[in-house]
Amino acid sequence: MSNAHSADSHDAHGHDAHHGHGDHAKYPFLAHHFDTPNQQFESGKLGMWVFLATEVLFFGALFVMYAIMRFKNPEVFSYASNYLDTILGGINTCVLILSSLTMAVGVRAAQTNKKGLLVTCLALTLAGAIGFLVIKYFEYRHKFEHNLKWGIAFYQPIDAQDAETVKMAPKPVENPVLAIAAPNPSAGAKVEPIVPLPPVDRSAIALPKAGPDGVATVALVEKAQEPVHYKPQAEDHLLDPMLPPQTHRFFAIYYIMTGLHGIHVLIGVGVIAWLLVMAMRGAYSSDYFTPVDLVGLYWHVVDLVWIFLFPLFYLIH
Amino acid sequence: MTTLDARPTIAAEAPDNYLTFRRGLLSWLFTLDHKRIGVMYLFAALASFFVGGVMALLVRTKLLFPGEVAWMTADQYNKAFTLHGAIMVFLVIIPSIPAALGNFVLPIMLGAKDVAFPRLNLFSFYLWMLGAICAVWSLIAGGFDTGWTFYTPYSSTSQAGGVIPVLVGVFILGFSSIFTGINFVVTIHKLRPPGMTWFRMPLFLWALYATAIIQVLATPVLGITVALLVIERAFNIGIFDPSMGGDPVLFQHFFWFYSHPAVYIMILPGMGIISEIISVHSHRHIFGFRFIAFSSIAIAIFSFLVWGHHMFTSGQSPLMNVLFSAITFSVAIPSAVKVFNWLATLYKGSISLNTPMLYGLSFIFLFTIGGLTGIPLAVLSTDIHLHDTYFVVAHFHYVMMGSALIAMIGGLHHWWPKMFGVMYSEFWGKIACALVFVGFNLTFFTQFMLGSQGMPRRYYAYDGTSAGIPGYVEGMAETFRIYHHISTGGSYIMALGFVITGIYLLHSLFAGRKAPANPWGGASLEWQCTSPPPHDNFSKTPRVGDCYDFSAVHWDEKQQGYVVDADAHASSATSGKGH
Amino acid sequence: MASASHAAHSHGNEPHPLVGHLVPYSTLFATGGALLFLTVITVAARYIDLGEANIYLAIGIAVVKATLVSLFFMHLRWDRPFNLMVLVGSMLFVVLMMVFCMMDVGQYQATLNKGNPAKVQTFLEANAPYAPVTTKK
Amino acid sequence: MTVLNSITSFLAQTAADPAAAASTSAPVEPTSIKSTEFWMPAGASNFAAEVDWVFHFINWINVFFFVLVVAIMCYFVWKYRQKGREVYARGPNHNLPLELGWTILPTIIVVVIFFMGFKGYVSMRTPPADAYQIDVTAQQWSWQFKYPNGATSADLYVPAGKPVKLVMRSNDVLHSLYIPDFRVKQDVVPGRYTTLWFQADAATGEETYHRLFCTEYCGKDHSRMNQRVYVLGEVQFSDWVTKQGRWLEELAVKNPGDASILWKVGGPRLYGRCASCHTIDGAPGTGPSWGNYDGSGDVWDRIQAGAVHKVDGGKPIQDFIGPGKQYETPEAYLRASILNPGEHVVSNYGNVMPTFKGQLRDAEVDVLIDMMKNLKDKDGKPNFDAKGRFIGSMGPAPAGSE
Repeated sequence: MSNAHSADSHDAHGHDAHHGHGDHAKYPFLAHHFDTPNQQFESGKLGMWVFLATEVLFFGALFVMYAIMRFKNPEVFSYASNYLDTILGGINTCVLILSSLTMAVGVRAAQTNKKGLLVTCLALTLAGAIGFLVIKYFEYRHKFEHNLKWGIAFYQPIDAQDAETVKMAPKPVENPVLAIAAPNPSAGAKVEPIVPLPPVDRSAIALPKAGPDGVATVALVEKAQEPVHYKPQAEDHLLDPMLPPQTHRFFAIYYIMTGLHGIHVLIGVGVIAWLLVMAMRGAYSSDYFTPVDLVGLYWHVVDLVWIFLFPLFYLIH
Repeated sequence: MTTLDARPTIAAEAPDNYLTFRRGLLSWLFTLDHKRIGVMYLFAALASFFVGGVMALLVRTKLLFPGEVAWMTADQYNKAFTLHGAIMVFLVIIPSIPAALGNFVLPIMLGAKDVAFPRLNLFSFYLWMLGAICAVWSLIAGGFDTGWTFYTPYSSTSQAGGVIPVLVGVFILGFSSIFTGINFVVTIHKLRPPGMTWFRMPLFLWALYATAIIQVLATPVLGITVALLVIERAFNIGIFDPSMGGDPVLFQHFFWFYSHPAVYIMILPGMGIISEIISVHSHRHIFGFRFIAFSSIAIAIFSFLVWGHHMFTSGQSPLMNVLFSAITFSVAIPSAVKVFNWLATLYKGSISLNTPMLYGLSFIFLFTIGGLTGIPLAVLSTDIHLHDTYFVVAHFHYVMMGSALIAMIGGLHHWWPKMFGVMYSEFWGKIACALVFVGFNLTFFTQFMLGSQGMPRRYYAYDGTSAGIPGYVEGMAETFRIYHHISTGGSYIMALGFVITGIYLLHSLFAGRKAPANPWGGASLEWQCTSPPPHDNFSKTPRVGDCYDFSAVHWDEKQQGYVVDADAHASSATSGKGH
Repeated sequence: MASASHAAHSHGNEPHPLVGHLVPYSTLFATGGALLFLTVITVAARYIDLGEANIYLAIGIAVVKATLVSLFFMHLRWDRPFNLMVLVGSMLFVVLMMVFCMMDVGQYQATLNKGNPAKVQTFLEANAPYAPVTTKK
Repeated sequence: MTVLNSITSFLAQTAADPAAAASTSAPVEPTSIKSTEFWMPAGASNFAAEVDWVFHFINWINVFFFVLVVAIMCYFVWKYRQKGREVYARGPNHNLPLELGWTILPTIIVVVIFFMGFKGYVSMRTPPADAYQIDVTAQQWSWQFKYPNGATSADLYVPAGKPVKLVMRSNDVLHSLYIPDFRVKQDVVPGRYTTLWFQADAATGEETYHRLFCTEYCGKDHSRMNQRVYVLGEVQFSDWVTKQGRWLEELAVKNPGDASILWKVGGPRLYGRCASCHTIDGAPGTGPSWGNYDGSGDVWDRIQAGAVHKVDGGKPIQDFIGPGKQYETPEAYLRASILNPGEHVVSNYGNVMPTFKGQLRDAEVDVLIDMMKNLKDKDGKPNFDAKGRFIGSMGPAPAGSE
């Protein structure tokens, strides 16, 4: 394979040997350290692919994180994905796919000197990218309104009235702060019996089924796993009897992964806009369209990532 | 830097070289010339090396005293060793060889005019600068005491103010390293002139290629890991922090998935340099080219399969411990192969003990120790005892510093004449090398005994009885103090050696004898262009021969250097000898 | 330059690029259509109960879509094999990382805490003791 | 709890109690067990012998190869030193059999070595079913060892000749329990349990001890987080563990009517666990001193005064103490800040104190609170010295203080 390569770059040399530096005169876009347009194009393309490889690992690590979290709390994922809006997610998927398509068409337009078509395609792609972000914004806002957030915020009462509801009940007695019936030591004669470790603690240690803070009881886990078409109400998730522990971690990974993808879309908006301007200035032709091609590759990868994100978050049965 | 241009010698005899091609500070800051970028990387990395070294000396000096000292609290000590580790790893060792020496040498060795993406190259240098600035920022923000490994949950809860800044810095430095890697991969694939086949490429380039693969594939994972850690620390979302349901062992998996391969980002280019130095200075064809070349690639691939051996005691499951321990040994083999090949290269050579060669031989000595002491750490039952003790510290200093950094300095001496067109003082070079060698062994060999005797690493004090403070380890002074004293003494000797090196190298810049094009008698392409090289490396596409075939290299009294008979060299190579 | 020559032969009437490869419109739109169709399928599949199989089906469809995109939109079908190798190789490393991490977590999962983490529990006890989730220790 | 404090409080009690002093072993400072060889510390567990053997085996292989490489290197460098300037040196470019040889030979060696280590490791990871279980809790920066009968200690006491299994958890960050002489080490991970086991056959008695370290970096006082390991004979151990479980009760039983004995004798002993962060003489520390550190009096005075004791960045504590407020009494507040320190954090101090919920029994918390109340006697002389020893008037000699 490697030899195929070197061989190839050689015949590039050989092929253009007769008009060696002529290329630089003939092709103004040819950088000084490249011999032929093909070498330059191939280099750019390989560079982009290697960069995409880093992107794959960048997101890949997050997918690993996702897999492990879901593996640890399957009930959380199957429960919490009910809060995500499948319709909006589906629309977004289609938007991205279409913008990917227009991008691909745009590349062909550039290759075939169709300036008008190129500009149109880039504009459409740009529109798709922005549309995606707008829809995402509405999704996020809906969740924020209902405190479907990361970390502790997830457990905060949504409003004063909700706070009242959850405040009503007496605090559980095992809360140490309240168990303040302090036995007065001055009654020195009263000897506490030696307390053996509480049985639950012992069992927890003997067979490591439970962590330091106990486990979700089987019943609840099963309950949480069964919502076939169960649709929880986002606004009072705190009062939902089926809310499994550690649900906040689902939203943590959800915001991180979709957020990082969103950032990539944002970058895409930037570069595509730049392409659009350059294209209108007529910078690209069948001789020189490398930037369009490379941005195209980047944009398709953004699409690829979403193709995986969508089922993994929105389509959990 | 600009002062260089004032030097008459160069200006007179080499009207156009990359130093004099354009003048003024801006011509450096906005240069796209890989050589100038390499030089800027070099001096930046050396500056960071100085800072990291000072931190190391502070730490060692503290350890002269077994108990508490007034001038350095436990907190300051923790911050000092953390800073030392972070700077040395992220700012010095990782960029020094690929980004500094590699940037300078790779295109010339390859016979290319420049790297594939000069702008990207400059950009990655400024990313590096940004990362360095973040490190400074973190110091202003109160420093960071997490250890360079940033283990959660301590790193996500530590009171120190500089944790997030330094993590941001690491993130940025990661991308600087990624872009360098991309550049090298593409350059080596696409910019080889006719005749430069894969098996005529110098082994340094093979090493850089293997390194680039790791940089490209592993570094993104570090990026995402520190990003997650920043988020965890800022919003406490429960990815890594158990108090919110996270899993600290998972952080270690993510961290070491990058940081173990990163160890080879540090050592592989060093091995490449040593292959060059050993072969050139013993004026003898490298022995077993293909074995060395492929062992580099093998190491690069295996390095992704063994990260778990950093976690034998971390709560990783026994099954994975056994698995990782077994795979780890697969990395030992290629390293051993390289050492044997270097030895065989010496056989029947014509060895001249120049300063670079001295560093090369020290590398073999130190790397052998570093490699062999890795074995008890890869073996499960013994690692349980040795893990997180000074034994580990000694081991990775032998590999990271005794090997990677010594190779870097060796390479610096090897290519210094090429970079700046001047010769440094061989006399002082040998003295400094000897000091560094002796000092290094005094410093770190003692730490093997410290560790196997059970002294844990990252300990501010190792004997409390003298200090009379509750809690400190007791009754260990008699066991450990002597070792710590030898170690600290050695570190001072080593520091002296480095200071001398710095002095005579700087001196040579201004008053050094003009260097011939080929002072050592190398046969690879960089020795066939003038010293310093012209702005665009080669006026005409160079004729490529076997870069380890010295039959066409001859001594030239007039130049006080060697000359390569290009035609004879190219033809002797095409005559199918060797490989 | 197999690709360039290939380009030269197809669509001779159009100006063909100096480098790279031309993909006919038909291919592009066919790919786009297939992608949209598969999206509908995968959404539909969510509402059919296949138990364990659901996730594998979803991922399978995603993989098919990804292949389509990379082969036709990203020209990999006609591109240098090395670029394909770069993409596949990087994915292999992700798989490697996932396999090793999952194996480990799978081993020690039993010792992990599945209830409310300490901070959450404290917070709930203080601020929302009525929330059912507090009982799930 | 830190070592010297346990000792000093122990001395304080015996000094105050001749009977006890006579009854217990002479208060000599125990000495650590020294290493007898160059590489490894003294071996004192069932694993030591094998680990050492593997280590030395590898070591000698290493020495052999190292000497080989360096000798060959030096010899070549001398033999083939450059003579003259004409450089071209002919030599073999490669030699397949040779190269295969030195690829395969090391492979075989390391495979052998791997299996040796593997064997040892498996036995380390499989504790016998009948192992004596001790629960370990690690937190910044102290260890607590809890025995099946509820007894707790800061130093580790284990029965000789009996497999011991440590079940470990952490309250805050990563720690690692390491006993060099036993060749065992295991990280302590918050959010889950980790275990390790060993069997120490040679009893050390209470005169000598093995060292126990924290080897996972855990912050400021990482290097202070180490304790002693005492290996006691069967009988001695069971005596010790029973006494340890009941010491407070015994103290109360043996001194009916004199409640002050509890904080006079028991207080210093419990205070040992607080000593690494809270000084008692007003000197600065990781946490607010019990003593008078800002001119506003001892901890009890400050809380009584209410206004001067500020929490959560400036709120006076009196906002929280009093009928109908969060805490009915100051005692309640003190109790809460031991069991749930994060609730209100004293101004100018970080929220670093771990909870002692489940580690101190109610009675023990009360003793600590009483100690805080009685830092000074009625005429203002300090009752305790800087190390927490009781120096006030003991009154009638207390019985049963060890």
